[in-house]
Amino acid sequence: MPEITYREAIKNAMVEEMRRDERVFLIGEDIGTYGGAFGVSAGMLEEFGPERIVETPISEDAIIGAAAGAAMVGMRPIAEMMFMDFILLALEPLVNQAAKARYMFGGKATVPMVVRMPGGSGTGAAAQHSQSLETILMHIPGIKVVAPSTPYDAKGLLVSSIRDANPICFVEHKLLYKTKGEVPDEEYSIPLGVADIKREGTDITVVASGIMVHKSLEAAETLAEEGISVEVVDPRTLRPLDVDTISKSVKKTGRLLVVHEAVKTAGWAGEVMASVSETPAWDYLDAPMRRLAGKDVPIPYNRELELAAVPQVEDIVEEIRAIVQYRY
Amino acid sequence: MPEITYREAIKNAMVEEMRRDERVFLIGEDIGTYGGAFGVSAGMLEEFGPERIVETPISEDAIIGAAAGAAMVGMRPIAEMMFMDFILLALEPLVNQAAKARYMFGGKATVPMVVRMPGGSGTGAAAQHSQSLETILMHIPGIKVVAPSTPYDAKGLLVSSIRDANPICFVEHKLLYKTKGEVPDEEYSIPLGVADIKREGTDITVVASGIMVHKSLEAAETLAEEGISVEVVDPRTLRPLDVDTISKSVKKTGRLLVVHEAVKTAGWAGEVMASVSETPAWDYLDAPMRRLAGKDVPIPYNRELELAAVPQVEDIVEEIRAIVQYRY
Amino acid sequence: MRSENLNANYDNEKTEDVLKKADVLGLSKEDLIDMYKTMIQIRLFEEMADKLYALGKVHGTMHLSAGQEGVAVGTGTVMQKVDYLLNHHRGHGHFIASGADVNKMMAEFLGKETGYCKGRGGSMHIADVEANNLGANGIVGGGIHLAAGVGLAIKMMKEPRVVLVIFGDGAANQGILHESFNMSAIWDLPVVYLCENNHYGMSADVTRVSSKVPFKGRAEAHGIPGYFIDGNDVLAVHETMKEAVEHARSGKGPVFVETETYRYFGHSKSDRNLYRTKEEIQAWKEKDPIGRFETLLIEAKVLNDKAIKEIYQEMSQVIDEAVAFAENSPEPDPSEVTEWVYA
Amino acid sequence: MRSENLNANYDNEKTEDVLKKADVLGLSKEDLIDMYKTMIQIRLFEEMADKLYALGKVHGTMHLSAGQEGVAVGTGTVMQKVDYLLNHHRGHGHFIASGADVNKMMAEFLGKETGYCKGRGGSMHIADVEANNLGANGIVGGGIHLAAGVGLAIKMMKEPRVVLVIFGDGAANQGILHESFNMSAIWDLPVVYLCENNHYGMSADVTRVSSKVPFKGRAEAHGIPGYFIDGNDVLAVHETMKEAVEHARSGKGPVFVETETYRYFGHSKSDRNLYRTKEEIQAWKEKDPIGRFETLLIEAKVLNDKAIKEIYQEMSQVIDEAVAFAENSPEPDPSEVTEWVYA
Ligand SMILES: Cc1ncc(C[n+]2csc(CCOP(=O)(O)OP(=O)(O)O)c2C)c(N)n1
Ligand SMILES: Cc1ncc(C[n+]2csc(CCOP(=O)(O)OP(=O)(O)O)c2C)c(N)n1
Ligand SMILES: [Mg+2]
Ligand SMILES: [Mg+2]
Repeated sequence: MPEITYREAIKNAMVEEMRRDERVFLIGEDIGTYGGAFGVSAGMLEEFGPERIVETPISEDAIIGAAAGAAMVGMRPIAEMMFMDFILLALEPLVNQAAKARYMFGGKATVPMVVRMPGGSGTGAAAQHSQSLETILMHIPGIKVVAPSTPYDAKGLLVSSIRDANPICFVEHKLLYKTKGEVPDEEYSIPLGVADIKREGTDITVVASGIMVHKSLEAAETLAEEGISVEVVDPRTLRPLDVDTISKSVKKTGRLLVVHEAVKTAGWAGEVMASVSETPAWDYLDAPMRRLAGKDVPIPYNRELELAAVPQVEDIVEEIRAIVQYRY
Repeated sequence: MPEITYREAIKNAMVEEMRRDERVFLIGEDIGTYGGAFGVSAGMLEEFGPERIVETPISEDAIIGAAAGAAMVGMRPIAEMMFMDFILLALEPLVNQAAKARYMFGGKATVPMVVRMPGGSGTGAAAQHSQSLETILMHIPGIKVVAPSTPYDAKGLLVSSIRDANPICFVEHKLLYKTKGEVPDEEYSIPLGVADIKREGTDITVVASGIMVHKSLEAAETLAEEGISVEVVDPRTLRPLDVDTISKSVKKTGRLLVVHEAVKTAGWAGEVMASVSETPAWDYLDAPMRRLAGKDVPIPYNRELELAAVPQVEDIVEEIRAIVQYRY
Repeated sequence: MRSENLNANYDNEKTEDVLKKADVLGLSKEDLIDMYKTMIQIRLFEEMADKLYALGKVHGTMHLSAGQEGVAVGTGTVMQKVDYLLNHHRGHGHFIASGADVNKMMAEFLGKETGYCKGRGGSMHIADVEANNLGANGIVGGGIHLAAGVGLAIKMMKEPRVVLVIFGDGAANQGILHESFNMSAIWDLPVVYLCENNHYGMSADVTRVSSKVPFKGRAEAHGIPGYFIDGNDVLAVHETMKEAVEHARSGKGPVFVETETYRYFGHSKSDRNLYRTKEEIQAWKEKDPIGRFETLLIEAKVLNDKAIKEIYQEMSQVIDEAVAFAENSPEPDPSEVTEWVYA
Repeated sequence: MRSENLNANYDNEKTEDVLKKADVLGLSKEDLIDMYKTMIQIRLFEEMADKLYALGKVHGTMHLSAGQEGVAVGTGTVMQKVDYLLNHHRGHGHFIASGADVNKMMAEFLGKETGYCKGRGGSMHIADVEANNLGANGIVGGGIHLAAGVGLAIKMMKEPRVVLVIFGDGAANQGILHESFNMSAIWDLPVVYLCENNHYGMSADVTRVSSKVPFKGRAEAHGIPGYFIDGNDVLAVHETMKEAVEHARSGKGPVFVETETYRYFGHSKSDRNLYRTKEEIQAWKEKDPIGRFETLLIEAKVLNDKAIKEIYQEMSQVIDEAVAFAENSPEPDPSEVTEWVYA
């Protein structure tokens, strides 16, 4: 299989779906000639023209509202928020309108739209351009939240998201854009709501998403040398969450660590832990369920502070060691 | 002590603080002659005049932005969102500006503001006027979240909130406005971050907030007849959360149920459970920690559906019974 | 700086004018009678809604449009079935004028399974997506961004449709109006913005909370043609909306119509009417859109007392039947509370 | 519908005019030289920032204002210490023109503990609240609502201050502008809105994404006086801002000033300049605000080549010292990462 970047995988999914279905279009800021702030849509204007690569004014509220309106009457917009932080300007149409229309109208509306949003820290963009806000989106009934960690997953999940009939928040991590991985040339899709075991292990289950999958895999590598066998589960979609796969894993390993970059307080680690409590896996726990998350701070600018604000490989290693050593 | 309503308690806190400190002012929609949608500020225009009861256009984004701007230069605004749902129109200034200014500026700004917001279902106002969005606000470093359940707490906590130097989200439950309770005539305040044990018990700890405190107390009453002794802990402030009081209680009872009206998925029950996992109370658990929360739906209009969408007393009773009966 | 007073030009129409005007507008006598009927239907619907509420049969809030029938009917008679409608919270009149089924409306209002939204939405969220009615909205200004998207979709699909988005004077201060105006202007979208300026938000006098009224200058600042008209003159509304809709339908881009009108009932059920005087309400009742139209039709001999009485009877029956339909309809099944969250 | 082309009136000022004009404005020769110096300081700061970035010494993004010095200095020389400043992402020039310490700016830019924000903010969040500088902003339009609140606070405190809020042409399409305009207009708040129209958002040509330029019509639609001027004429900016600030300070309410200008560097570091031509950039460099002012000052014999050389040397030294200060400053201590979240 050819290796491509995460960025290319996302672009390819959009290009292929736009060729397949003329209702699909892109809407967002600077997505045309500029190719988007992270270059994801570079070149698409040439193929699809300004009618389908709809470059907007800086008006996030109207971008998401317009996407929702177009979706309600049969189009399939993919909206790009230049940074995930900006979805805070557009939660009214997303949460009050798009997410609720179907239910409020007694099942008589569908709002098939995807909102792509690059999240996370690591680029020195500071507090207003580095947030990981996926937990907020997960808390909204009617919305699905997707967060791929590899090029393969990104493409397969984006294809499913575009074909899905619901509003989808598609969370991309900025630091992943340049990462590479194998992606088949043929068409494929990955169903939403199915977790992927990125590494098998027997001593502890680490649930991690996005960039934290890679950090957890690195940590697992280190720990393997110490004889600790780590299973890394990547939920891939955060809502719906594949509790089944997670709980099976926990049943097997008896230990759970959830790792996310989003700040700790009220972050989605709590959701994973609460969900596991609701399954038979609870009885198999040999140690308290734990979480490792972003510190409860806005992301700072300075490089070292920025690194200190979110979990790093060594933090994961240490946390796992502590959990494995835990004795009642 | 005289009995007054929750509504009066909130109003009295505002009136007294405005008399004490001329930097305090009210800003919001229809808060003058109309007295606010729930009548909380009725009569305040007469005492303080339009300079300090600042009635605004329907512009939530600018209301919160203006409150933040005024706070940054030394005023102490109390902003009213007519319904909690509307904070979704104003998360940009709240989250990107007010919550982060201090940190981004290296500790050199303070943003002392209170945002009052009536949340919750029960009035037949349907999906866009009934949300319980406190979990979203809890997830933002820089913000404190307060959610009183009684007139006494409402007044004491609002006084502290107004005097606090940070952005505070003060969550009021619509159904509580008419409830009555004893409130002293003398000035008092309740520190933020301190939970209150609303009923002592030995078999299970129920953590509940707002309207759910009352439902949990009712459930406890019923269960007492069956010989089940329920301890009801009201965190009063959700951020900072008084984990200490909660974990002590769980250590004592060995069981935990979190009850909230907010929808279940990614709701704050997970935060309570994750926090307890991080304390020694974990070792004392005799049953899985559980949560009872709003169903994962937008709030429906129909009365029966609306009731079915959020936890009711019988649901709490049943859930507690199941937990107490749990055997490993 | 308060705005100047708002005042559309309230003509005393002449008898001859009404038939001539109708003729020019392509409206037959039957059309005029139909318009009158629909206005009565709306008025009676609202009065019944108020009554049902007083009787404790309604759980939840509602926003009644009695007094604003001129805008609803003047507009409804212009719109086509292919056109999309984004309505606002005070939306009963527009739904009826666009041909909605009052049985399903009343059933929704009572939260019944047979309602437009199976009782999930209520008065504030009535919708009928199949019929291009994209819903009332509980968020003030909540249809304004959606409208840009619907307009964009219409343009992409190259269809001769328009989208009509309705909102109040209060909503005109939401920032989203600015964003939507700008978007629909730069892309020449077929969006018809209809502002029902009824002088008040919930309690806020439009001149106290708005920098400048009429609002049409805000549209014009985006190069969007704006109209400000007497909303209590049903024919004037019809005429202007016709022009506006044609403009949008022909690909010339968005258009803004502001109609001056007034609501008789309180804002919603929590309203104690402290912010306006009885005299003011009375003065507006003298400019009642139904009364004015009725007088014209009588003078033009299109209607007489007997015909009017019959119309009232007929419309009362329609409303009574709607109530009966709604009351006899089943409640939703609470076990289905989690359905229809996802498609 | 695209906007018309944007084009402020670029006069070829006459020599005599500059001294006369300065005199009318109450500016001495020394003042003119100071203005020139500050413009050079800004230009050199931006060029140094670019260089440091290229050298890999900066982690993070930045937005350089080279080319827009006329707006910064024309404005900075009008504002008083008591006035509040809400700046935007492209804010270096305005900070320098308002008297900020370039050492602390440079240190912040390099993320050092000695920076204005102790390295927590970076270029996009420089602030100095004690000095009434309420910060640059990473959110496009993120100061516009704050401005209404600062204006309200000033009014409540009954002080003769104003708040200046700066934003770009891109920000002018954010809905919050509409809300803020309306609020400051109805309450007559002392808010001075300064729009730096540099023809582009990130890559979007202002005429493609804006319904109508210049934007002043949007302010006027709220009854707010609007100006549209040549931002590359530092004296014109000074003159207009003086008038505008006086208007706001005297209690007459908000005012809007739009300045046409141009940025030379890319939008930020990810910019490959695909959306504009080299020729266009070159043409604007011929209208350079520094070059034009310099020519005038030379012709008026306020400056000569030698003096100019000395100024460049002096300013270079200031910038070099700032870099040295920043580079020799300590990094923040990662163990303090959780400080200053709460007061
Ligand atoms: C975003 C938002 N803010 C506030 C409200 C509460 N509210 C409902 S209707 C209303 C007044 C609306 O005034 P207007 O737009 O003039 O419509 P009218 O009620 O006069 O028909 C208000 C403040 C709301 N529903 N949504
Ligand atoms: C709310 C928001 N949307 C988008 C961005 C990304 N962004 C940063 S600057 C910029 C362009 C701003 O253009 P303008 O206001 O004209 O300022 P200029 O950069 O030209 O000085 C964009 C799109 C942002 N920071 N915030
Ligand atoms: Mg109104
Ligand atoms: Mg610009």
